[in-house]
Amino acid sequence: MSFFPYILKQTGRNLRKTWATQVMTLLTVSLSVLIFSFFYLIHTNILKAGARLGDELRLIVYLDDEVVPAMQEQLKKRITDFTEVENIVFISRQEAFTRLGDELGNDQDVLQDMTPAFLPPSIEIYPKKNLKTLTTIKRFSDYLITLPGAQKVQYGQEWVERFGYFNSLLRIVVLLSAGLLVISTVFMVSYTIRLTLFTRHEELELLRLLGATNTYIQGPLLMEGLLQGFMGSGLGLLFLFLLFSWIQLRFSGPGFLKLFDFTFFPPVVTCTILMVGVLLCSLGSIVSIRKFLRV
Amino acid sequence: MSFFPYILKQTGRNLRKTWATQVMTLLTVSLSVLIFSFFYLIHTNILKAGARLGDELRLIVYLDDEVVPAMQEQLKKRITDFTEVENIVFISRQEAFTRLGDELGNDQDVLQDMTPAFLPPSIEIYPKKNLKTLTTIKRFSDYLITLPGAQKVQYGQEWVERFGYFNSLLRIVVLLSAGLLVISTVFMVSYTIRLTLFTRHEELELLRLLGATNTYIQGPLLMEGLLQGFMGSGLGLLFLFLLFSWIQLRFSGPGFLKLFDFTFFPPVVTCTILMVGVLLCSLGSIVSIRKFLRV
Amino acid sequence: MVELVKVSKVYPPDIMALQDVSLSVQRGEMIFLTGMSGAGKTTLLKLICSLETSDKGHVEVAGHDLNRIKPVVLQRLRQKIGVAYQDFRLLPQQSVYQNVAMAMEVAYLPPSFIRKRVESLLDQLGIADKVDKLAGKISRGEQQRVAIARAAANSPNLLLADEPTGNLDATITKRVVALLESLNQAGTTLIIATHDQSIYRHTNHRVIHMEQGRLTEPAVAR
Amino acid sequence: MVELVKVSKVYPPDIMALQDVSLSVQRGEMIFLTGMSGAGKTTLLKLICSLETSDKGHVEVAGHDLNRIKPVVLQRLRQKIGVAYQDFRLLPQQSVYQNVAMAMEVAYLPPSFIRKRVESLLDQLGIADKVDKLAGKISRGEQQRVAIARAAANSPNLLLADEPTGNLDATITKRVVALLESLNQAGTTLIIATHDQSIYRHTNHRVIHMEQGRLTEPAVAR
Ligand SMILES: Nc1ncnc2c1ncn2[C@@H]1O[C@H](COP(=O)(O)OP(=O)(O)OP(=O)(O)O)[C@@H](O)[C@H]1O
Ligand SMILES: Nc1ncnc2c1ncn2[C@@H]1O[C@H](COP(=O)(O)OP(=O)(O)OP(=O)(O)O)[C@@H](O)[C@H]1O
Ligand SMILES: [Mg+2]
Ligand SMILES: [Mg+2]
Repeated sequence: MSFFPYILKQTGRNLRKTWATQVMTLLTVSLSVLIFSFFYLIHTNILKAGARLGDELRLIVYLDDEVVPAMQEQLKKRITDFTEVENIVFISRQEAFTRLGDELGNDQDVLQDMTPAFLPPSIEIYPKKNLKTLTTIKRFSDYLITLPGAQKVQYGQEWVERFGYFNSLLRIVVLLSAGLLVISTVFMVSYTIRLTLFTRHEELELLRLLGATNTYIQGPLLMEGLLQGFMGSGLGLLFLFLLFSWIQLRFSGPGFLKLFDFTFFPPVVTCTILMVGVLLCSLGSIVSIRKFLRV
Repeated sequence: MSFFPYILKQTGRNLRKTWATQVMTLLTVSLSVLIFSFFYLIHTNILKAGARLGDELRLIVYLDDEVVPAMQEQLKKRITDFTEVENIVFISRQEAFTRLGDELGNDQDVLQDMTPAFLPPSIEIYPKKNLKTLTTIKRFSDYLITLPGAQKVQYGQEWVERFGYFNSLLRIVVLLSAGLLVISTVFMVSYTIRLTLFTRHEELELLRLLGATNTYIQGPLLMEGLLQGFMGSGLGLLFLFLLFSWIQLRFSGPGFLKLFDFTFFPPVVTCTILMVGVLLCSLGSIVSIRKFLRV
Repeated sequence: MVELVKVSKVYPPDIMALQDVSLSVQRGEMIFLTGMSGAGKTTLLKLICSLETSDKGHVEVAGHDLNRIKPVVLQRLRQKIGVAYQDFRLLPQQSVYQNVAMAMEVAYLPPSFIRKRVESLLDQLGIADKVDKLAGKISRGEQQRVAIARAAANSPNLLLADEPTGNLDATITKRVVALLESLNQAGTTLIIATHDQSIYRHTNHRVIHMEQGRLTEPAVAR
Repeated sequence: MVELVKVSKVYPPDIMALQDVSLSVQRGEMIFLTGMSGAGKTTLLKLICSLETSDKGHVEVAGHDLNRIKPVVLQRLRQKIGVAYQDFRLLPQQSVYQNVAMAMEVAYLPPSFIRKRVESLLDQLGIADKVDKLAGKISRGEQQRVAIARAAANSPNLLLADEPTGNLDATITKRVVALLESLNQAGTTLIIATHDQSIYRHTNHRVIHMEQGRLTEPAVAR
């Protein structure tokens, strides 16, 4: 009889014989995958949200005097000397005044007796997306104050700082927990597989004594590892998707969606996670099996 | 010979005989405790940080006209009719003007030609700490606009909203992951204990056949569970403390500490976690043991 | 000491291991149980030490009805029934000493007494030099003697030995029989299931023969 | 078939299980290995099927030096050596059929052939009715026969039987001996370690006696 049907038959038999342990292992694997991918999902979404929030960041340089168009080019050059920026807008006294009027809305009448003169002209600078960390923004602001005629640089320091700290704290949390969880996943999977093998120690030993070839012994175990990895990861991802859908359904207030365009993994990432799960389990099997193959 | 020394002797012997499994169990327990307490620590610290940030929240009601002291009492009453507040401050035109001057700093000269008249008077309201959720703040703001003479209510809507969403998202993450982790902890601990007992199935069965009393069989196992729980939780908490110290050392910039007074659990909580760990493990042992005690 | 009245035992789904077995063993008796492989000898012994329960009939040991015995009483009773199982049931990861001592430790006997007793037993069975070896790392015949030593350790009132000499040569078989005889002299009731004709051929003890779950010779007193 | 030249085996730390054992077994021979419990019979058989390795000396089986054999060759060789272990080494959670069939499945024999072979063997040993029972749920003597059936299943060139009748009564012992004899007639080389005088007392095959790790009778051809 040929080799392949034997492997399949043997695998099927093993799965049936030890289904309780199999289910346990499956649950462990899927739980681990679920936990890990859950954090990974959160992490990617936070990165995206951070990018969005950063879009609205601008630095305002208040100036002594109106900038004449000739000067504008020179200032632009000096600014871009420091770093590439997304956009630079010059605001004159008049523009600032109009804007204040718009902001005051119904209160516009308080501006009635005013001339635009009391508001300083300014430059609004929208930095590039790569300029995200607090320190770089601070350094940029320190640089901007040295521009000729610059009075003051403002960028919502307090809130940006707060958000930045918050964001980086969150990232630390996510990364640390992901690290913890990868460790525990690998640990648990290899532990479980080792224990499974331990309970089947006698069978493997006997097969060895009966002169079974390595492929005969390893084949079914590897198949099992593959199946475990595939089904475990699949289940984990399925659970994650259900959890994700639930979160979306439960917390998709308009404000929430505005801030967080909470999305699932793209198919490529899903497949990668699946493959990694399969690989980890197979690897775990192989490593553990090797111990029993000293003929 | 009396009963107690036997139990201790037996426990010591078991621990020595099966030290590999014991170490595995210990690591599993401590990893679970570590993961859980890690999230719990983050969670408590975020709650605290949220409370701090909320401290600085204020609502500003811009008014048509200066409030005469007689009116102040009435307005205060109307405000506190809606909800208790921490503090209410009345800002006159003059005060607002002075403040703007302070804020402009070196640019003060732009105010030279101005009279305080162009700035509206306002009421600043510092809400109580329990008024934290966005919806309540919004409702409060909607109420404030109905005050006589109120022109506009402002409370840094955009940022407060953002921070609120962010905060609640984070809380969901922490809660969900804590949930996931409690499940996996309980699952893993009971699974590990069951497997440990499974490998010692023969011994327990034999003791039963030799007529050992229940206490003789259960005693050492219970002791083991207790020790495992104690040492596992202890180790987990120790790791957490090391991790915590590392984070504090690594990320304790002044801005960070300002926002997050990142603190460890108070001793009571530490003890509680330890106790719960011990309890869980003992319970796991007992439940699993019971299966082997059908005489 | 042992009373069986019309006892039947069915292993699910359909294996009639014992059929209407009635047997009475007096205190201090020594009887041999023989019969083909699969006749039901082990099953009979398992009923007596309540490792299995009967489906029909009455099993009484030392005055206790085993179908209605309380757990605590059963534990006490078992401490005074020594069993040398056919598959030994040793703990391979523990030392020979530990395996034998176990039977006495569950009765909370003092360690010094246990030490002496174990050494004397192992000596009588010729495996004194194996006392500190792991039970899984000695020869099969040596394991069998450890199993016998454990059964005899706690000076039981009733000793059940299931094929106690299957892995032993003639010389050691004689030592084992001598040990069992001496226990019997000291008052222990013995039931020995065996295939080894050499140990029961010339005996003046009662020999009971089983066939397909039934006793074929009437159980006469010696 | 089997060549041992001055073979010694020490179990750590200090147990001299075999000392300078030299033995030559011709193809088609049937020899009995006797000796006290602990003499080293099992150890000798373990060396031959390379379950243990010798510390000194030369072990050759079917032309292969076992100290220098490649894993792949050893696997092939093992498929053609049947061993009935003293402790059976059955898988209690699998059926009797599965236990016996295993020995042939590892050689990728066709299922229909396996079925026939298993049934014929179990029938010869009188346990045809236990074919679908779990190996852990039959009597000890039945288990022993399953172990023998598995050893004989793949029509081995060399069959090692370690105490094959320890749990069997006289009648069934005869059937087992008959089976072994018939295998020998068909060309299988047999080495049988046993305490049971009844199976070697009147034989005209070679009988080898061991004592404390040494062969005491010179190994003469029959
Ligand atoms: N746990 C079990 N489950 C099902 N059937 C069993 C079990 N144990 C034994 N049997 C069957 O019950 C019958 C009697 O078995 P028992 O072990 O009592 O025989 P025995 O006389 O001790 O035989 P041996 O001399 O081979 O040990 C046999 O047919 C056996 O297959
Ligand atoms: N795995 C082992 N580790 C250490 N010592 C062992 C091991 N197996 C056997 N021995 C020792 O080696 C010696 C020979 O053992 P072996 O099993 O070969 O004896 P045997 O002739 O088969 O005895 P029996 O008839 O009791 O089966 C004995 O003293 C035994 O205690
Ligand atoms: Mg039996
Ligand atoms: Mg042996």
